[in-house]
Order: sequence, then structure tokens, then C-alpha cells
Amino acid sequence: MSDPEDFRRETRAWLEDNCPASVRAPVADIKYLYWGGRRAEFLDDDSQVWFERMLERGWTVPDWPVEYGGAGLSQSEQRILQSEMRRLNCRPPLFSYGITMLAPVLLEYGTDEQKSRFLPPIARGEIRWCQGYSEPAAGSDLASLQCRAVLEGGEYLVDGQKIWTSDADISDWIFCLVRTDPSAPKHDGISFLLIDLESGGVSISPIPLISGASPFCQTFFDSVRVPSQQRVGPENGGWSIAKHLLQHERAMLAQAIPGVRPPKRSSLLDVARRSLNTPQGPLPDAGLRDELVQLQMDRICYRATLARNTAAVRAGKGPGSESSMFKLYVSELNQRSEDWRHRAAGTEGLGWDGEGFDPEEIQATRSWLYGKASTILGGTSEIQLNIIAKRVLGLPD
Amino acid sequence: MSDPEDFRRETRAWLEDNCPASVRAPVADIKYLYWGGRRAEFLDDDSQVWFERMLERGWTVPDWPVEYGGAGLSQSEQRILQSEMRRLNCRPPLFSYGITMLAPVLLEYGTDEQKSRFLPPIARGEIRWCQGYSEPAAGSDLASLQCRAVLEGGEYLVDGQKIWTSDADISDWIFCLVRTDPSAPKHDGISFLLIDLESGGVSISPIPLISGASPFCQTFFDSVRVPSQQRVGPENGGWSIAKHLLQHERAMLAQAIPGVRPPKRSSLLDVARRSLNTPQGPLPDAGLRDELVQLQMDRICYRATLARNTAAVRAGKGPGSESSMFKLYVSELNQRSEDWRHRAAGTEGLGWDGEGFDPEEIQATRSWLYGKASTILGGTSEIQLNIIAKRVLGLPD
Amino acid sequence: MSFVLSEEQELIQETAREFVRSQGSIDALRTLRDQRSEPGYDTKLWREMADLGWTGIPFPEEYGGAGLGHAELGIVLEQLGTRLVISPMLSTVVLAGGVILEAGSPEQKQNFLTRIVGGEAVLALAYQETPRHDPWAIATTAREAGGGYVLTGRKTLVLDGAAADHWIVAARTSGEPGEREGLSLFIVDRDTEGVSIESTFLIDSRSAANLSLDGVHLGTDRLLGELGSGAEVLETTFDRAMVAIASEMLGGIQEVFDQTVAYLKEREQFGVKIGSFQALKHRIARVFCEVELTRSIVTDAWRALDEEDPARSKIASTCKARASDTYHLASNESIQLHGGIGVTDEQDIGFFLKRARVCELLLGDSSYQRRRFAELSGY
Amino acid sequence: MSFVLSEEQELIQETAREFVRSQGSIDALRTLRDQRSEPGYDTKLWREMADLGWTGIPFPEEYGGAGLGHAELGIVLEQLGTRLVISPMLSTVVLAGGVILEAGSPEQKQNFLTRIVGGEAVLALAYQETPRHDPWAIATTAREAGGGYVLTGRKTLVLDGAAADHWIVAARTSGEPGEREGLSLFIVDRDTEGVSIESTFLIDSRSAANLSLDGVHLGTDRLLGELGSGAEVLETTFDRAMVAIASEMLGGIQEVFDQTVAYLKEREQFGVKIGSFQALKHRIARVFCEVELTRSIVTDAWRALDEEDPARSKIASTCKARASDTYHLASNESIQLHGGIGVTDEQDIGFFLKRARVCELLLGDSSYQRRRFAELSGY
Repeated sequence: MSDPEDFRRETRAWLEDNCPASVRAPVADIKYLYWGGRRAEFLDDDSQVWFERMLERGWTVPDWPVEYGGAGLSQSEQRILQSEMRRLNCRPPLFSYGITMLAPVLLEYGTDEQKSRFLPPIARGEIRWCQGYSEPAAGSDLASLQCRAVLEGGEYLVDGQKIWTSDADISDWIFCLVRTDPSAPKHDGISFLLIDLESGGVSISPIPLISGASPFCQTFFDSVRVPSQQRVGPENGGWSIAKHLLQHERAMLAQAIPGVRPPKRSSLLDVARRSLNTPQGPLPDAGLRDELVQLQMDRICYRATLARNTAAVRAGKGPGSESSMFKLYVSELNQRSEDWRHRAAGTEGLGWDGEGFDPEEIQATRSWLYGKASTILGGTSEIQLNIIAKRVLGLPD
Repeated sequence: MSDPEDFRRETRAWLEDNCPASVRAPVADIKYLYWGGRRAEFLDDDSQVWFERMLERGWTVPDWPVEYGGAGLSQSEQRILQSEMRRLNCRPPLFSYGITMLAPVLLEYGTDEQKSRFLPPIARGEIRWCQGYSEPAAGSDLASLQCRAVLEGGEYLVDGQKIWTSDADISDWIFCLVRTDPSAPKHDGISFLLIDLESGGVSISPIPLISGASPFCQTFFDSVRVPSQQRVGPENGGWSIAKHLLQHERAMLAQAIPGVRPPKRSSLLDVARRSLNTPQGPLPDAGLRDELVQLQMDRICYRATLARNTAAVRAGKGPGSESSMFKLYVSELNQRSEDWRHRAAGTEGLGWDGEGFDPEEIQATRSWLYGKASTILGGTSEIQLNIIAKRVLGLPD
Repeated sequence: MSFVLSEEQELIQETAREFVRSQGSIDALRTLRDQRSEPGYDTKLWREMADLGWTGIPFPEEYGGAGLGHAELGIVLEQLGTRLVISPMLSTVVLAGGVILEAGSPEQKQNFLTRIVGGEAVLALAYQETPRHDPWAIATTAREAGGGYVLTGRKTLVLDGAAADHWIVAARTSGEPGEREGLSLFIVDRDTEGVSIESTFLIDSRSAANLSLDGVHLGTDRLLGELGSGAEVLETTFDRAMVAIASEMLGGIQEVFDQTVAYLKEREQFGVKIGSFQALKHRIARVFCEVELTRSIVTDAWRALDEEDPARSKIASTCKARASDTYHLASNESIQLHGGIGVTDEQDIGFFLKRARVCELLLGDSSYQRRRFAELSGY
Repeated sequence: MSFVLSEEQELIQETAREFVRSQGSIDALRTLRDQRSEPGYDTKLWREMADLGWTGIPFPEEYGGAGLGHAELGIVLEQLGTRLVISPMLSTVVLAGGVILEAGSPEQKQNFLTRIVGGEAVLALAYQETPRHDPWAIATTAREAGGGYVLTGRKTLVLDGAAADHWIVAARTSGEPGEREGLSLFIVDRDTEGVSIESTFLIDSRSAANLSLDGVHLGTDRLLGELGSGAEVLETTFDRAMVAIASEMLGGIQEVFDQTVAYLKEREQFGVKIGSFQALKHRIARVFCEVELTRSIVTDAWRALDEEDPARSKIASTCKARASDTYHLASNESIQLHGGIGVTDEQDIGFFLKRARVCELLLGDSSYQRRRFAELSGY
């Protein structure tokens, strides 16, 4: 292993020489990153140049073994690379659920053959993956999933339906939880399958939300044949993989994705100042003013809680029990903020589309509506409250 | 039966001749009514005159049979008497839980001997009764009561403890729910006993509340001997009596008691005007002002709900499901009002007793604290919510 | 009207319920949204509503109306609210019609009310200029000139303003924006020179317009009511319109609530109906209380308007505030209790949520209503 | 101080925790309440607190103090809050001591701070005149006369005002009640002619006083700080005192919360622990979130004061508002979840509820703090 300082110097020099200027800026939304896949398109030429240069060094997945397309970087080298990329504001050259979600599962539970077959196309951005967990009747109670897979002569016959399969309509393969033993206790009859979405019998339809079009899809399986080699882990041993993945997903949801920075929005105060036509001084609507203070105070308290948690972790004394409330609180706080913003905007926020409304306001309206999902997806607030009551407070079942 | 108009005319004439002027005004608190009992004292001479005159006519319990001390009035005569008493603002000559709670039980479930023995002293105000239902471990779950009564040679031996026995320290007898069969399902092992509080083994201690002294007591039974003739209803048949009584109690709690009118208090607005030193015009504290509006609006909506309920009942179309929320909502609304009043009063409301504070403010402070019980006693808010969910909305167990 | 419907009112209610049911689910609304055809409502349906006499409920018989009260109007609007039926009832009958009934000359009434009742004309009230309801903030001016008036200004959120045959425009004949005094009302015909229309499409799939008035010349006969007396007319009309909107909201609230209770009884997770979870039971029981209170205050507001109760403005504000808060609560709780399916467009809840927000903001949200209540109460 | 206690701070915390535990339950408070002996606190306990160095925490070493920060003071107050220990810490060390530290002359500091640190003097700050906190509403006047000042006016809620050896009185040397400018501070000794004391007994079993100043003559040496600069001194002191009170509140909040969780695990009804009822679980989990947020903001406020963060006034208001709301929520939920026993004097909750209300109102409740936050934020 090379000297860290040498590695940092060389990395910095290489990035400065090879990262095109236009890629040294965040994109406004995760969808503008390069996700790869059969139908992939680059945002622009520089993004392609950047991807190809990074791919050549194995730096699309720098910590993976070289044999699977990575660069075999050590943890400390990986951190140096990340910090140097942050220094230059480099976007990740490739981003996908294959990298963030499937690969850790394959590296831990996959056979050598599965790793060799599936990891390199992820590293090279050739195959785009999506997930298939939830079903219409299996939401908070995910383990009650019903999508059936019956083994017949070396193949699973898959029948059923998945929901909230993000980007399924533009993905190539799906990793899925399916029921392989309906007679077993519900956690013990689940397997983890990899399914090519071009297989016969697969159909996909996007799900419009109350906020309009969405990345979510429903994915239907009608007698889809899946070779048994595409099962990861033992038959009926899929639940432990699922738990692993869900924890990972929750952690990811809480993190900012490097290279993505949502466009700056008007502050809540700006919105109120505009709609109340009060460029400065006290807001003339005492009710709105009081609610705005409450939102700001709540955010200050929440940020202080995050900071307390970070400090405790750094000092080796945490995370404390406060971390159990983050998902619950921040999703509700954001929801309240979006709701206030939208209400405070008054008629400015009543446009659905078309003429007569500021695009930022239309966006804020969609964001208000989309935000209603934040207290549901990734574990409803009710589930979070159950968890706090049980795990933190130790209340009996 | 006499002609109703004759009866009304005669009643009116008699009341006008016989009801002393000073008794023609409400008292400020239920405790100032005449409750009777071994240690009874009259508020004043006129109250005694009034009681004795009414007693002579059987009008302390006008609808009871004459043989038990009543006047045997028909329902319509009873209503005429009540309306004539209201017309003159006559206070009831005698008020007691014996009349309002025990007597209906005795009249329905008691033997002739029990009625002859216990009803006349109630009618004559000689014996003051209190109730013994709740126990420290049997609150919302009243049927889990543990106070034991074991039958031994024609006597029950009673051991245990009752709580919230209002006025036990100034009462003569108690009517009690006791467990006579510990092996039966909890509702099926309860009996209804009448116990003389002067029996050996009874001890009583008042319960100070967070608001100060209170009418509530704890009553302890240590091998208290109770003749089996003092059981009302069959052995182990006490729960149906209890249910009857509790419904009756809830209905009573919602009614105003004739002859009692709490002293007029400053309005919420007056309190805020005083503490903000703003005799007129907009209140300078926008937060308090907004909360005050909300309280007033809530009360308007609640009163409209009561009126809607009354109208539906009158029209033979009710009561509708709205009636299930009355206890829940009014107790919480009053609690919120008391809390606001106390907070708005600022330092004026911080006095416990002694110098430096207006007696009305001290009273408001006690009332704020005492009001914390209103969402607990007579069925907690949580029990009310359970009832709405089950009986009104039909949600499954 | 005293909380219990009369036989005649029950008949009106039953007719409206049947009419709305015969329209089926709120898919009609989905279609209107996706097609976005002018004029923004179903003209055939509007015709039928006129034939049922609903356009004439509040107007005297001399103009072809039924001469009924706010209760009858509210009963119909409540039913329309259960399926979010789109129609110009609010713009034409309640707002514009209400203003004309209150302030119009005999000729104006004869001319406009008769056509409203007959379903022949759609009218829109153009008063709002600021993003949040603030009726005295009007800056549009009406300058006297050449034996008539010249109007200049800009109006927003003119409900059904793009489809309207006539607009009633509130403009300032004296005073400064923010003052209650100095407002006057004018009737402006669709093709009047100097008016330009920007048609807008709202989150509740309804149509509204922004109007620009650029030196619009009007004759003196276009003045509606006394010069400078616009504020009183608007106030009276707004009180009635707040209750009318709240009546529609009540219908939506009850529908959302009933659907949610039904879902709690039907949806299973963890092997049981989710309605058996006590935490959800208590939450929905709380919503139940709010729904009942809302029903009571809406009904009481009908009474207050019909009896001309001196407290009717305070009751109208209470009614609008309560309906806004309950619709917000009921629709948001409905989404949360439905879980993932609740945020999909396939479910109806989103439509109720969006309509709830529009209704909330129309004529002032609960923050506005509380402030108004305090002012009316002198504190 | 950055959210995690240093070793020294942990030691202070441990000492305070042990001290408070050694006092036993809050029965000591019950006794103080029932006996109502002067001076309204336990002098022996106060002596011990001084011996532990707590009276000197925020004061420089030259006056015998420990020269520590707001974090250390907060750590001690938090522990005192867990058992509602009554002492003149707030009146003498935080309020009066804070004012003298901020504005006193070297002689005044030497004289008063040394005696405060030594536990030899109790001081009280007499500023409030209106029922609700409104610091510039002061009407008490200090008129210049005969080479000194004559004070006339009335003060209320002077904490430990009956026991104090000296009062610091805020009075108006110019301007009108309601104006921030024109306030000055004076040190008044106990036996000064013209002062009359009305001792009052509060719901939290603490003692306060109403003071009447009837032409009280003071020499110029009794002026504390610059003439007319009282408002800045008070503001700085109030920011610190708000955080100090919130620290005490945090201790009470945590204690009430812990007791409630314990009760939910212990109390049985319907054959199960009541903590197994999901509706109660969700409610107490909500309280948990508020408790955690309160702990965070109190800790952050210590940091902000010690680092002189430019946002410290806004953080102090946030901290006081949050602590008030959480204490209110936690104590009220505690009573409700305890059921009948919760309203008895035998249980401790009532004491916390009463203290919560006093703390809430001291230096402004959350309605006041929100208004202040908006003003500090310029909106």
C-alpha cells in the first residue's frame, strides 16, 4: 500500500487534470447523475468523458476488488479519494442502486459466480438495477409479502406484484424479495431473486402520485421464469438480506448524496414577505408569524439534536437514544414546513401547471404534495413511534 | 289523581307561602345544600324550616311511594313541582347520593325489607350515604376490583380498600362493590353491599389533591362484619347494578344541579385585559389573542353540537353519534380554558394562599389544578376514545 | 332551520344526493383535469343543476328563483362537496349573484339574476389582488371620466373568470389600498375593451383567471350599488360565501372521513385489520370529534344567516375556520392512515386534499378568520 | 462545551447528582410547603451549596468564584431541577449576581459578589411590575434629588424578595413605561426607609415578595452601572437567566418523563401493563422526542452563551420556549397517564406541574419568546 500522502497528492493531481470543469458542480436532482444501464444517456459530453476516465481507473467503484471492476482501494484510500473529489466538487461518475444497494448484498451473500457475473456490469454502468420489496398488501408489514416463486426444474416461476419499484421503467434488472415457502412462518419463507426485466411476463407501469408523475412503478410478474442461479443466499433465507438492505436504505435516506444539491429556494420568511407584500419589518399576519417562529425554533432544536448526536458519536459515547427520532421528526418537520410555505404563499401556490404562476411556486406546490409521502415511505411515522416505544423506552408488547 | 292545573295552582300557592325568601336563591357550591346525615348541619335557620316543611309533605323525595317517606307523585306531578320550584328559584330541601344514586338501586333491586329499612332514613335526611367503587388497582378497569367479602355464618367479612369515596369522612353509610367470588370471571364475582361506616374495622382518610383539600377519601376495611341482609341483589350479581349506577352517574355529571350556581367569574377576555393592562382595543399579545379566539370558537362549536343534539332528540331523531363525544370534549375544552386563564393571568395566578393575591385568582388557580381530574374521573379520555372507536365507528377489537 | 331538517329540506338533500351519486365516483373530476377543456366545468351538468332549480335557491321568485334560504343552498353544496363536483355555483350563484342580490338596481337584478337562475349566464366576482385574502387591499382604481368610469388594475384568482360572461369588479373610487372605505362595484361585460384574461388551472382542477384592466371605460349604468359602498356589500356577501364554502367542505370532510374509517376496517397488516390498532383508533376518534363539531357549526351558521342573527359574522368566521382546519386534518390523516396508497393519484384522497387547500385559502384561512373574529369581538 | 461533557463537567454533574439524591425524595419540598417557615428555603442546604462552590460558579476568581461558564452552572441547576430543590440560586447567583457581574463597579463587585460566593448574602432582583413579563413596562421612577435618587413604585414577583439582604431595583430615570430607554439599576438595602415588603407564597412552595417603594432615598453610590443603561444589562442577564431556568426545567422534565415511563411499565389494568397500550405508547414516544429536543437546545444554549454566539439571544428564547412547552406537555401527560393517582398530592407530579407553570411564566412564556424571536429576526 502506498504512502497516504503520496496517494493524496497523486489523486489530487489526477483529478485536477482529468475532471472536466463542467462536472465540478453539483446537479439539482439525483436523476441528473449518470445511472448507467441499457438505455443510459449522459447529461452532456463532459459527463461521458468523466465517466470513461474514472471507469478506466476502476474509480466508478473504487473500493471494490479489481477483478469485479473496482480499484481495490483500502478504506483510507477511499476516504482520501472522496475528500479530494469533494474538494473539487466532482460529481460521482456513476450512481446507481446496483452500487449502493445490490453490490453490498452480493459481496456478502453472493457466490463467486454471481459476483463475477453481476458486479462488473454494475461497475461499468451497463446494467441498471431497481428494487422490488413492497407489495400492495405488504407495506409496513413487509414480511407478509405474497409474490410467489415456485421452483420447477432449475427455474423459479414467479407470479405476483411489486409496488414502489423506483425507476423500474428505466431499469434493466430488479432484485426482489419473493415467497418461496408459503407454509413457513412469514419471515422464514422468503428468498432474494435477481430478475431480468426483459424476461417474458414482466410488465411495468409508472405510478402517478398526488404530486404528478413520479419515479415509482408497479411491476407485475406473470409466470416469469428465473434460473435458480439468480437466487442470492439460501432458499427461504431472504429475510436476513432484506433486513440488512432496509437498514442500509434508512441510513442512505438520511444522508446527502455527493454531487447533488437541490436549487436554493426562497426562505419561508421570503415567501411570507412576498405574499403579504411586506418587504421588511413585522409580518402583519400574527398567526403566520407565530407559526413561522415555531417552525424555525423547531428546526434549531432539531439541528442541535443532530449536532449533539454527532458530538457523542465522535467522542465515542453515542449514538444515544436521540438518534431513534431523526426519521420521525425530520419528515414531520419538513412536512409542516412545506405545508406552511404552501399555505403562506396563498393563491400563488394554487397553480397546478400552465400560465399565471411562477415556476418556483409550481415546484413548491408539487414539493408540498410529494412531501406527504415522507412520513410513510421508508417506515411510517407510526412504525417509528412503535420502535421508540419498544427499543428506546422498553415498553412491553 | 288530581287535575294537573289544580295541582300546579296549589303547589305554587304552597311554595309561595312556605318557601322562605332566603332559600329562593342558588348556593355557590353543591356542598352548601343540605345533605342530611348524623352530623348534618343546616346552612341557616331558613334552610331548616324549608327542609322540615318539605319533609312533612313527603317532598324531599316527592316521587317515592308514601310508605318510604315520599309523596307518591306521578311523573307529571313531579315535573310540575320541579317547574314551580324553578320558577321561585327554590333550592332542593335535601340533596344526597342516597337520593340520587342508592335509592334507584334499592327501588329496582332491593327486597321489601331493605326498602323499608333504608329508604325512609334517606327521605328524612337521617343517614348520609357515599359510594365505594374504585380501588387503587381498579380505576378504568373497575371490574378488576379486589376488595374481598367472605360469607361466614350470615355475615360478610370485608377486607380491602376503596378510593375516591367522596365525602366518606362526613357520611354515615357506604354502598360498595366487593368481590365475593375470586375464582369467577371478573364481572361475575362482584356483589353490592351496604356498610355502616361506624362498623368496627372501618377507617377513612381524606385525599389531598394537587389543588389542595378535596371531598375525596380513601376508605379501608379491616375484617369489617356486614350482615348478609345488607347485600342488595343476588350474590355475585353486583356488576349489573354497577353498570346501571355508572351510567346514571355519567348522566348526572353532565347535568346542572338545581339550586346550585357557581359564582360568576371574570371572562377569559377580562383576565387577559387585566393582566395585559389593556382595558379596551386589541390585545397586545398576539399569541394569547389567537389562543383566546380558538377557545371561544371551540366553545361555540361545542355549544352548537349540544344544540344539534337537543334538537335531534326533540324531533325524535336522536341522540346521534355526536353525543358520544360530549364528556371527552367538554372536559378537555374546560381544561384548556382553565389552563389558558391561569397562564394568561401571569403572576396573578401564581399564589397558593395567603397575602398578595386576589381571592378570585387563588380560586382560579385551584380550579385550574382541580380541573386536571376532569379528563380522568368518570371515565378517562382514553376510555372515551375507545368507546367512540368501538361503538360509534365500529372499529374492530 | 333549527338543526333538524324540515321535510322540504330533506327532499332537497335527497335529490342532491341522488344527483351527485348518479355522476359516479370522482373520476369525472379526473377526466376534467386530464382533458383540461374549456370552460373548466361540465356545461351539461351545469344545465341539469339549473333545471333542478339550484341556481335559483337564494333568489326571489320574481327573478325565477325559489326564494329559499342559506340552509337549502348549504344542503345542496354539502352534497356537491362529497364528490367534488365542479360547477360555477360558487362563482355565479353565491358570489356574483349574492352581490347583485344585495346591491343591484331593480333593472340589474332583473337582467342578471334571471339569467343566473336560468343557467344562462356565468358571472365571476373579481375582487382579490393579493396572494392572501385581504379584501380592503384593493388597488384597482375606477376614475370618474366622461360621464362614466375608467378602471385600471389587476385581479387574481377570479373563480370561473375565463368562462364568465360578466365580471363584477371591485375597484377603488377613493381612498388608499388597505382602507375599508372608498370601494365600489362595477359590472364588466366579457368583450369590453381593455380587459385581458389569463386563464389559470388550479390544483383542484378548477379554472380561475387573472384579469388585467387597462383603462376600461364603463358607463354609469355599470355601477352596482351606491358609489363607495362596496365594502359593506362585499362583507355581507363574504359572510354568506364563507358559510357556503364551508358547506361544500363539510361534504368533502364527511366523505374523506367515511372512506378512512372504511379503509381501517378493511386493510390488513400484521395479520389484523389496521383499525384494531389502538393508536389509530384514538386518532380517528379525535378526527370524528372534529367532524361532528364542523357539522354543528355549519348547520348553526345556516341558521344564523337565515335568522339574521346579530352574531352571524362571528359565526361565519368560526364556521370557515373550523371547516378549514377539519378538512386539513381529515385529509392529511386520511393520507397517513392509508399509507403508501394514500399518496397515489389512483386514490381519491389527493383530490380532497387539494380542494381542501383551495377552500381553506378562499376568503381567508383560519389564521385570517381568527384575527377577524377577534376584531369583531373588539379585542 | 460542545454537547459532550468534559471530565471536569462530569465531575460537577456527579457531585450535584449525589447531593440532590442525598436529600431524598421531594418530601423535603412537601415539608417546606406545609411548614411555611421563613426564609422560604433551607438555610443549612444553602450553606452546603455554597460550600460546594456552586454560588461561585459564574464569578471570577478574584471574588472567590470559580470562573466557570454557563454550562457548569446549567449542569448544577439541571440536577437541582430533578428534585425541585428550593434555594436562592436563581435569585441571588443568576439574576442579582448576574446583574452585578455585568454592570457593577469594582467596589460593588468586591462587596456583593464576594458575599454571594461565600453564601453570606441573599440578593433579589426587583424588576417585574406587570402580571406578564414585559421588561420595559417599568413605571417605578428614580428621581434625582439632593445628590442622590428617590425611588417610588411597586414591584411584584421579587423572587426571594422577603429574605433578601439587598434588592436590585430597576427604575426609570427617564422615558415612559413601555420604552426600552431610560432604565437604571439601584442597590437597595433591606432596612432602607420607605420600603415595605409583602411576602407571598407561590404555588411551587417558593417565596416571593411584592415591594412598595415609597420615596426611598438612595445615595449616588447605590446606582449600579451607567445611568439609563439598565435595559442592556437586564437583557444580557435575562438571556442567561432564561437558559439557567431552562436548565433547571430540563432536570424536572427528565424526571417527570422517567417516572411516567416507569409507571407505564408497572401499572396494570385489564390484565396487562398499561404501557402495552399502543395509544399510550405513541403518546409517550412523542413526549420522548420533545424531551430529547429540549435537552439538545439547553445544551446548545450553554454553548452559545459561553462562546458568545451572535445568535445567543435567539437561541436563549428558543431554549426557554421549548423548555416551557415540554415541561407543560410532560407534566400534563404524566398526570393523565397516571390516571386518578396523578391528581393526588401524594404523588410528586403535581409539584412538577406547579413548578413548570412558575418557570414557564418567569421571564416570559413561549408566546412571549416567540414574539421576541420574531423581533430579533427582524420580522
